[in-house]
Amino acid sequence: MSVAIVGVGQTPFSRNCGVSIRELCFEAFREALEDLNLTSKEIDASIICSAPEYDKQRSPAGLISEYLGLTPKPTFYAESICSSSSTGVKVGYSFIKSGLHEIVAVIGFQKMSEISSAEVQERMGRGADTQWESPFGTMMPAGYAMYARAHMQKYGTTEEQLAKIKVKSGKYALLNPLAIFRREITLEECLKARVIASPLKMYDCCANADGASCVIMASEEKARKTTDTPVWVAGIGAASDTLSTTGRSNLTGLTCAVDAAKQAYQMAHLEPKDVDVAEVHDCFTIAEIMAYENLGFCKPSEGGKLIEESQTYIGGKIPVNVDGGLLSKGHPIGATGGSQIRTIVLQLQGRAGKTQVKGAEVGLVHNIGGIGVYGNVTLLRR
Amino acid sequence: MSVAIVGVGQTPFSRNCGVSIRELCFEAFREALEDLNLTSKEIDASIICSAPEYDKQRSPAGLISEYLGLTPKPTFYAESICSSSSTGVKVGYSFIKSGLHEIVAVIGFQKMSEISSAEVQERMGRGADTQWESPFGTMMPAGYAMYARAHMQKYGTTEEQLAKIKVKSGKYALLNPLAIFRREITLEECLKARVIASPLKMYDCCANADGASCVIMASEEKARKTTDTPVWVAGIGAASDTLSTTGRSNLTGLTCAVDAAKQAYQMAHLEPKDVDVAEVHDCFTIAEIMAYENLGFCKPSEGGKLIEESQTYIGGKIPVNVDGGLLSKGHPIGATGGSQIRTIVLQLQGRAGKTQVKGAEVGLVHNIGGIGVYGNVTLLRR
Amino acid sequence: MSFDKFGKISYLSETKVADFAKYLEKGKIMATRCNTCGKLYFPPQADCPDDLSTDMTWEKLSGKCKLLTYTTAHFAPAGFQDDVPYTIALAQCEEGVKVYALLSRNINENEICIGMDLKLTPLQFPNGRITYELKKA
Amino acid sequence: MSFDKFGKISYLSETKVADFAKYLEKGKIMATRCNTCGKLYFPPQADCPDDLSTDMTWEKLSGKCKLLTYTTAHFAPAGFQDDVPYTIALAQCEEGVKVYALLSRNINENEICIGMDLKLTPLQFPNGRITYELKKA
Ligand SMILES: [Zn+2]
Ligand SMILES: [Zn+2]
Repeated sequence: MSVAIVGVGQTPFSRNCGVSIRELCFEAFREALEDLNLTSKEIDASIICSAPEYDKQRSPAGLISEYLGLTPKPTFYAESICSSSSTGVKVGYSFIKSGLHEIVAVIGFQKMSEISSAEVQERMGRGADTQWESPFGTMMPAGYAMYARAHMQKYGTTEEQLAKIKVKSGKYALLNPLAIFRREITLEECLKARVIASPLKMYDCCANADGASCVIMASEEKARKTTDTPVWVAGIGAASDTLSTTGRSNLTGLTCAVDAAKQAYQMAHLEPKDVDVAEVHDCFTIAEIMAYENLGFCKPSEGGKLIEESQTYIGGKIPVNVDGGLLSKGHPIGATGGSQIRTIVLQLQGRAGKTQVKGAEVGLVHNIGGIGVYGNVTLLRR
Repeated sequence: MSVAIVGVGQTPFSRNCGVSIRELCFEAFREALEDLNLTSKEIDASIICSAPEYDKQRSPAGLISEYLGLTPKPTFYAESICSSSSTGVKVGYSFIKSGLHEIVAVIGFQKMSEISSAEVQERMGRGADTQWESPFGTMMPAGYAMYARAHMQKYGTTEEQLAKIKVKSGKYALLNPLAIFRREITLEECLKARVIASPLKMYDCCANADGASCVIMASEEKARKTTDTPVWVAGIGAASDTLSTTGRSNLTGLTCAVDAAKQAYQMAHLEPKDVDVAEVHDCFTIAEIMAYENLGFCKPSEGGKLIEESQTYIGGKIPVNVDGGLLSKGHPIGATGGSQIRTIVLQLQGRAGKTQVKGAEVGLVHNIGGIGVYGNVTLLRR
Repeated sequence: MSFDKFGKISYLSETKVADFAKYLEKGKIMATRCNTCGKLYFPPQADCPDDLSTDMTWEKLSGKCKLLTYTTAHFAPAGFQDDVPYTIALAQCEEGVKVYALLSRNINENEICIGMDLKLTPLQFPNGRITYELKKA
Repeated sequence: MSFDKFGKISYLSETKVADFAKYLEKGKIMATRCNTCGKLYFPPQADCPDDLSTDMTWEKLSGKCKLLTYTTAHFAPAGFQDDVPYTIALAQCEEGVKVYALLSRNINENEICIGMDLKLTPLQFPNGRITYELKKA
């Protein structure tokens, strides 16, 4: 029995949504159910995905499932920080495949605007090992910056190559009405921006955001009754790496992504060259370059060259993040994975508008939690 | 293909464990693997279960899975407050049943001693609807007290009957070396204790605690290779009720438990009378009385009579919480469900010592998150 | 106007139904009604899950209600400790919706009985914050 | 002795390896070694996942290490804002374990290069708190 994604939804990602988390989720849920032959009463279970402590509501699963009219169906909260909603999709897949449920809603959200950026980084810092690493003033940009430094040292990757990731991002974000930043950015602007954590500068980093996403999954039988354009889950991979930086053996790539990709390709009987369009977790520019290598779009060391040669633009070898990616869309932690999946689903359904990759049949989503702690790769097929 | 529980572990539940959360989890994990033909390297995935904000560590899944040596296997964090580890067991079941994984570790923990009891209640209060109910000074005892008041009004349940739940709890806790409170309590002591939230008094309420639990689940094939005494997951049910009190239609029982029980009995092809021993979520005495009714151990209205007649002692109609229950063991939120499952697994394996229910073949675990928000019922079979 | 003046302690400042607080300051306790299916929501909400509609109208509650259940808290979460004892109640409004609020301090604990008539009433704290409470009818 | 004196800001006060802080005050940076399998752990841990043993011995590190990677933070999380810029580093100890710490402020940013020799050294803050840092060898 195959498992399908039948509906996807997303709110605009913004700096200050001005609404409550349940209202935010409702908006994504409503888009996901649009045009489906499905009412909310037919949804068997929901999985609510986010990272805690950015807003005051604890245990939001009950709150949100009530507001969406999903009570008395079971619900719970799933978290793997930035990849929470990909984790939700994996659990949704197994709920359906195991026969426990037939239709599952995976709802991701984050409202980060209630607290300052330094407070957000403090919470993110406490997502590191609070005993041995947080006391040193850890934060997300610093973690990825250490990978960037090692990648530059070992492979000769340049700050210009990093900046070119952001230039691509800006170009496509211009066409994404849901993105926070919808403007093209020049290479020069990127290179002249202030340093956040060397060698990463302002435009090498994604922005905190408010937003929600929703993915509706269904068994093959239910999917066929619900929509004419189901998108099939072809492969799912998930792996972890140590939370501690000291536990890492590889400083120039994310082994959790390598492991997850291997599993997903194997399950789907697909190879990197079969992927027509991909969404990768570009929380920082270096993350996208490592993703190229970790997913097999190029060899290790050649990520910088791949963007240099514009091979990840539409028309290139493998179009990546043609919705603008996290760098321009914004990164509302729990909602991000669902947004990536939505982009690929729309691509495979031929509904991606100006950024449509023609004839896309196979899409990939690469969603990472923390600084390479939780790796998730999902392969979808038309 | 059947899914089994092959190993269970639990730390002592205590007021102040004095160790870090990963060290606490290690202890439960170690007991769970004892006597199994299994190394930690063979575990395919882990699910880390707790409720956030009681300690400073965010995203503990990565931290704990690293400390237990489970990296690079996938891990994530699952939460449904007090029923988090039952939720973990449900996800573990579906991971295995779906074919994604063969052996899964479900680890529940909570360290509540770092903050005061009023701070704990503040966090629990923010597990209610923070917009419309938390601003009124909500807390867990108040929520269950409102059910108690309605139950007393409608069915004539008495404070003496509530107290008798705690008297039973004390009797069995005396025999449980892992319980916080290991002493018998008289009916009089219970009735004379100070009021927390009328009509609930001190001994009607369970205590916050530190503790961890671990459940190792396996596919049928792997289970047979791992242990001679697998315990089978016969039925799993999960349901929700509204987070808001205003959304509730039933004030004398938890409909999420009724719904979850119905699913579990149906899946297992079992009836209430088939259950030989049960663990129910007695976070408050009234909760155990409602559980009797909601699980079908007696008719609605007759919960008070069932304890009055001592039918839930060993030797009675259906022995319930013969490990002392949450009321005497303590309630380290994320660890509680796993502890309940451990008790039933030991019963079905004939390893329950002085509290062994002779010939127990079928056991039930009833684990509730929040004030009747998340209902989980698991049926296990020898 | 934001929602952060509502309640003794506020945990949420932004919501589509922030106007509720504005009405409350003017002495009105408002619910919302879905213009699509006619369902009444209290606490008010901006969205109707039954038909996924967001087309709602504000509607005043009469305030007439009956006590469904209650508890008197003698222990309180951080931030509320100075208020004990206080009585939390759930009441049924004549319009069919339920309300969760504190019982007025003017009601003696021995007067309280399930089924009693109550009046849902706006309440202003000395510090300017606003809420509602359940008074004797 | 508890662990809450460790680091500029402490998020954790209780651990089985709290003695680490006691040793650190005496100028010693200690790892733990599993008596069952011989594996060395730094940061120290009280339990060995490889064999589920809890039988560990404290062992002093020489402090000799080499820089693996680093970053200079010009923006900081709440609580660390007054310290910017600071350089976070990962280094490889000669015993094989890695250490995560700040580079000493005495090292100029333009002197830093991956592979350089460093010395892991205890550091006491003026307020009595303790940590370790990476100095030029
Ligand atoms: Zn409606
Ligand atoms: Zn060892």
